[in-house]
Amino acid sequence: MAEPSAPPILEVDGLHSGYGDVPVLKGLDFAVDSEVFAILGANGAGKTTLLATLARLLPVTDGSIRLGGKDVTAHPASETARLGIGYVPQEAAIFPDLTVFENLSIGGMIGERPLEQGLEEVFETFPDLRDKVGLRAGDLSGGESRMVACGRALMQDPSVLLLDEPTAGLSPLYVELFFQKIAEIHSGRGVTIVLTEQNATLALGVADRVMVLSLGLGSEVMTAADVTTDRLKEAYKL
Amino acid sequence: MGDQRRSSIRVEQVQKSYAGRMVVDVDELVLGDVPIEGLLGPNGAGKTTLMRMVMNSVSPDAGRITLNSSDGSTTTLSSLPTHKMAHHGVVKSTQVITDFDQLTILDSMLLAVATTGHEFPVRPGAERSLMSANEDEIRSYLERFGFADATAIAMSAGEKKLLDILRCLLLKPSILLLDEPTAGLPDEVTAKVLEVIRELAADGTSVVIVEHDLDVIWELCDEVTFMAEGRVLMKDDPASIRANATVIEKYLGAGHG
Amino acid sequence: MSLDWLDAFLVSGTFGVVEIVGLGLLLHLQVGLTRIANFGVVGFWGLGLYTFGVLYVQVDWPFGEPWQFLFSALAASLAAALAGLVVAWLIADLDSDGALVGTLGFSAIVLILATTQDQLTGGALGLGGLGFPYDLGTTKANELLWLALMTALVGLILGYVWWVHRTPYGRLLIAIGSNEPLARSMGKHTTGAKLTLFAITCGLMGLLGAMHGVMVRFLDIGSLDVGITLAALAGLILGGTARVWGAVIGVLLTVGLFDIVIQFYVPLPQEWFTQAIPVLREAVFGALLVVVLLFRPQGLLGQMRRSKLIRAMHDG
Amino acid sequence: MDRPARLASTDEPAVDRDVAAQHVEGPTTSGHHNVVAESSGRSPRRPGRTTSILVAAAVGLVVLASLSDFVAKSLVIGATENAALVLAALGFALLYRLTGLLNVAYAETITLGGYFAVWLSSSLGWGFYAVVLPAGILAGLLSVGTYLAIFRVAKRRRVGDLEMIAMSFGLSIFLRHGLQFIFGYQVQFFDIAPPDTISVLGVGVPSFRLLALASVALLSILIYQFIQRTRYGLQIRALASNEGLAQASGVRPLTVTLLIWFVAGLAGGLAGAFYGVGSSVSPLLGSRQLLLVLLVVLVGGIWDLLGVVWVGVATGIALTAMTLQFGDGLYSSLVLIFAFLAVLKVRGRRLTAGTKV
Repeated sequence: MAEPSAPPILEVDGLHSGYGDVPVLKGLDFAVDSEVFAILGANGAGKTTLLATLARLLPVTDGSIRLGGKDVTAHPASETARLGIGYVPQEAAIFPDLTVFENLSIGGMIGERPLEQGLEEVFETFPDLRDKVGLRAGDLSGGESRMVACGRALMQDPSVLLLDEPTAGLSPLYVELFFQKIAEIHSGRGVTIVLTEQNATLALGVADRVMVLSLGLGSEVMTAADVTTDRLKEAYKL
Repeated sequence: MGDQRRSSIRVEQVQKSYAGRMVVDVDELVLGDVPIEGLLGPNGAGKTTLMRMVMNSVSPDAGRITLNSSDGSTTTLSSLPTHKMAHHGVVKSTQVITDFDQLTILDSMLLAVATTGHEFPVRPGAERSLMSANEDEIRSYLERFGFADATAIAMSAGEKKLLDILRCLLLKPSILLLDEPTAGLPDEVTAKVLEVIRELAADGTSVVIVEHDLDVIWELCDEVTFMAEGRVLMKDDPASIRANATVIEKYLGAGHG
Repeated sequence: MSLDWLDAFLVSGTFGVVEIVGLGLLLHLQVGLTRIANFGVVGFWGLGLYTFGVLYVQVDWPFGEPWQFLFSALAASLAAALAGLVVAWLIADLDSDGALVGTLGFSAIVLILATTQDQLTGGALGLGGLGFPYDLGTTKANELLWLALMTALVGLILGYVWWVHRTPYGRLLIAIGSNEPLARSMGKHTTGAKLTLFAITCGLMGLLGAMHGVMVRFLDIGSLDVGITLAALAGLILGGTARVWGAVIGVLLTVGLFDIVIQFYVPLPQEWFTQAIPVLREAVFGALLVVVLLFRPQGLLGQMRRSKLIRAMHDG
Repeated sequence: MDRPARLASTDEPAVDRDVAAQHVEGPTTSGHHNVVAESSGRSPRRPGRTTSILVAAAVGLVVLASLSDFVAKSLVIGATENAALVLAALGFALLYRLTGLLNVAYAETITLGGYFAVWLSSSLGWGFYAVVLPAGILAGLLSVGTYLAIFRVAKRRRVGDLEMIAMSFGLSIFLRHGLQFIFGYQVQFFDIAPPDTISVLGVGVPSFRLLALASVALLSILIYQFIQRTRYGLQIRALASNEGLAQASGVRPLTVTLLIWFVAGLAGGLAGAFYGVGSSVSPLLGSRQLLLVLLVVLVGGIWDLLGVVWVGVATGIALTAMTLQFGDGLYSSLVLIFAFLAVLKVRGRRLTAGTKV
């Protein structure tokens, strides 16, 4: 945990956002420190909207987003990426027409770190990618393309990694592998991780704290250890 | 539940896959045999794809979707062009909030009630007869939904959504498919919409509703079909669905039963 | 009757303005209401012009005027209507880019056919022998009457457009223009409506072309260049694509200003008229399109005014 | 060609993510098989395969050419006379792919490329090959200028698709007639020595046409390589493929967009210079070619950038073959327009669905 005086790594205040004039997020407040922070919620709760807004791809209609104390509410996505936000959307997370190497290179274009070093680190985390660099990313399997998407974000050397449903649609073995990798990325590199997940059990296995979203409003943030089935059922309206 | 015969949609052995992934795999499902039926399921359950296949905007890889009308006739839906769906009484609200940006609220409503004959390029007096034939109904809906000025163009997301539902009602559906009818609406408007849906169902229309606000599902539906991973897992009354261990597991993940 | 006071060029200039107003009005139905990008107006107009001219001159008609004119003009309109139907079918499912290429391609086809089929059309040399279906004694009188007839025809087109705005058919066209999938989901046969619209409006464009042929009495492939399309489009967009009077006001301010006011009332060196003025005219129209769309895309008259229309219809 | 798929589609409200995010696994027990299937099931397409097929086809054509005079003539004349078409289409396609704008004013970029070359050549007294590149660069800068002055402003003001096309149409005509003021009404010719004729496959070709063909081929390859191999080319493709994801990866859209307009203008300008040296430079130089460029891009773009190149080459050869056959170039254009329109009707980009019903 950071020192008491240091600002949280990511801080969200009264966040409102949506598509056009359709409001989706209706006032969210939370702060994330160096941890794995999971956002839970059923279909349509606004999880994807929240991450896209944090990545600055959707306009903020009200409220603010601060990254390490710096207000990034008005920054475009290309600038927040340079300030250390890595974003892996759930859909369209790779450039399908580009090769795996090119996908990773796109992420490696910002920052001072040499490309080779970044690639080496990505291959350390995802060894499967090493012999697939020449392939067209669109031809990869679901699990592999998810690895490419993650790898591309890691190439940016981010301080915060936003993962939107990182394991949706993957087979159970991949799911396990992915959560293991997520834990590794957090503990090994000190990257703060914010992920959304529909499946509460999976998320609780890796997260330090969780928040349940329902119809654009957030529940109180719960420490993973305190979460009970009843509290979850209530937040999910089940 | 009404005793009169209702129109229903029968889905048999319907399969659809995208890029090798099976998205919908339904053996048999009858939609609309109760007044209000809810379609529920977590992400990726295939609800939207199923609805689109019913409307024939997505074609299934295999299987049959048929409409059993209340008058006893049967129609294969997958051979109908989109614009003929409404002629057979199958109407669906739009999932994305959208509207005609040049048409006023009244225009939109008149468009819904106009029949093909009215829209022939040369027919004098069509507008007048169209208006006088439908004036009462249009006025009552306008009042009920709180549209103060029918000659304005719908502006806010809420207005557009309301108007969309209004258009669906004016098309006099025998089966109405609603995709998130209350998303983005203020509470008091939601209440009005639900009230109208109930009335419509009581009058003999079958309503099938996909909704993310589970409170609405529990409160409104006579029966709920629960889908996950493209399959229909169960069809039961809301209370049983709500208490079912599989449903909880699918929503929260294994271990939270 | 002596018409010596009247400048012959003023009559033909006014005829041109009235003609472009007619084309602009028809384009308004296509672009303004239904939002189908027709960049090949000259193709439909030109097909009408050439069909009329070729039939009128090359066919040995067994009957005299005005039947010779009426039959040829009817055939020209039908040919243009049929072409409109085919082009509309071609682009019905395509987006604006497809519509651009389809209509542009069609106008190129008309130009190529007019050039290559020279035993019929006279090709690059042109074809004479067209004339008025009546004779009042002097050319000037004949032209003046033809101008009056053209004005009456364009008046009828204006009336038709005005009427379309006030019918369920017009509402359907507007609905297609602003959200075709939604209209389709409401049980509207949108493709059918688009085909009908194109057949009617393109047929009328062909009729205007036939009228033009009588006035100029000569087929010239130079008239098949982009000028007609540009003039109709620039006028319509300046006036306002969504309004009935948009084409009228816009064309008067563009073509009217250039072809009548400047040509007649501004003292310019004579040698400018052959080269500089036509070039300047096109350049200004082009620039006008850019400036108007950038700063006032709805045109001088502004947005479509359904609310007032509706109120007038139903409260009164 | 698809418009860049917008990430987290800004213009669509929050929708159920059912379609793409499908959970497809069967019962848990089959999980292991799925992993195996995922990693080895699909064999990815080999990029080299298409190229080798095309090379084989080219070799076959050359063999055929040595046997048939007609084929030889079609190939040689088609390739040399319509080489610039490929260059023009490549630039246009690049712009279309990234910005989604069907820029009618591209015709005038081509024309201006021709005029810049004539102007530089006559005012500086340089030879044609010395002025080609500067002329292309000037055309590229002009292209960037029109983006900054007009299309960027229009995009920010949310001008609609149809209006965008009408604007580029207006700009095209403004430039075309503006050119007539600046450069006069006369057709201009390059001052080049009467060419020697070289025999290729038994067909006599003026030497400068062969040089032009070589230069166009080289430039097309260079531009293609720039897009495929360089860092900026990568950013261009990333932005074209998925604008949102590219931005979230740190790609700065303005820089890259300017680059695209420049490269597209460069290609157009070069094409114009080569068109010009092949015949003459006139205000209608570009607009005469525009329809063909549009059709090649729209039809070739159904596949990808390489598709544009191949459709361009094939169009050039088909045009010549038919001209030789019919004895009139206009008929071949007619046949081509019909053929392309038919392809568009069948495979063209559909109307964007404003509503998912």
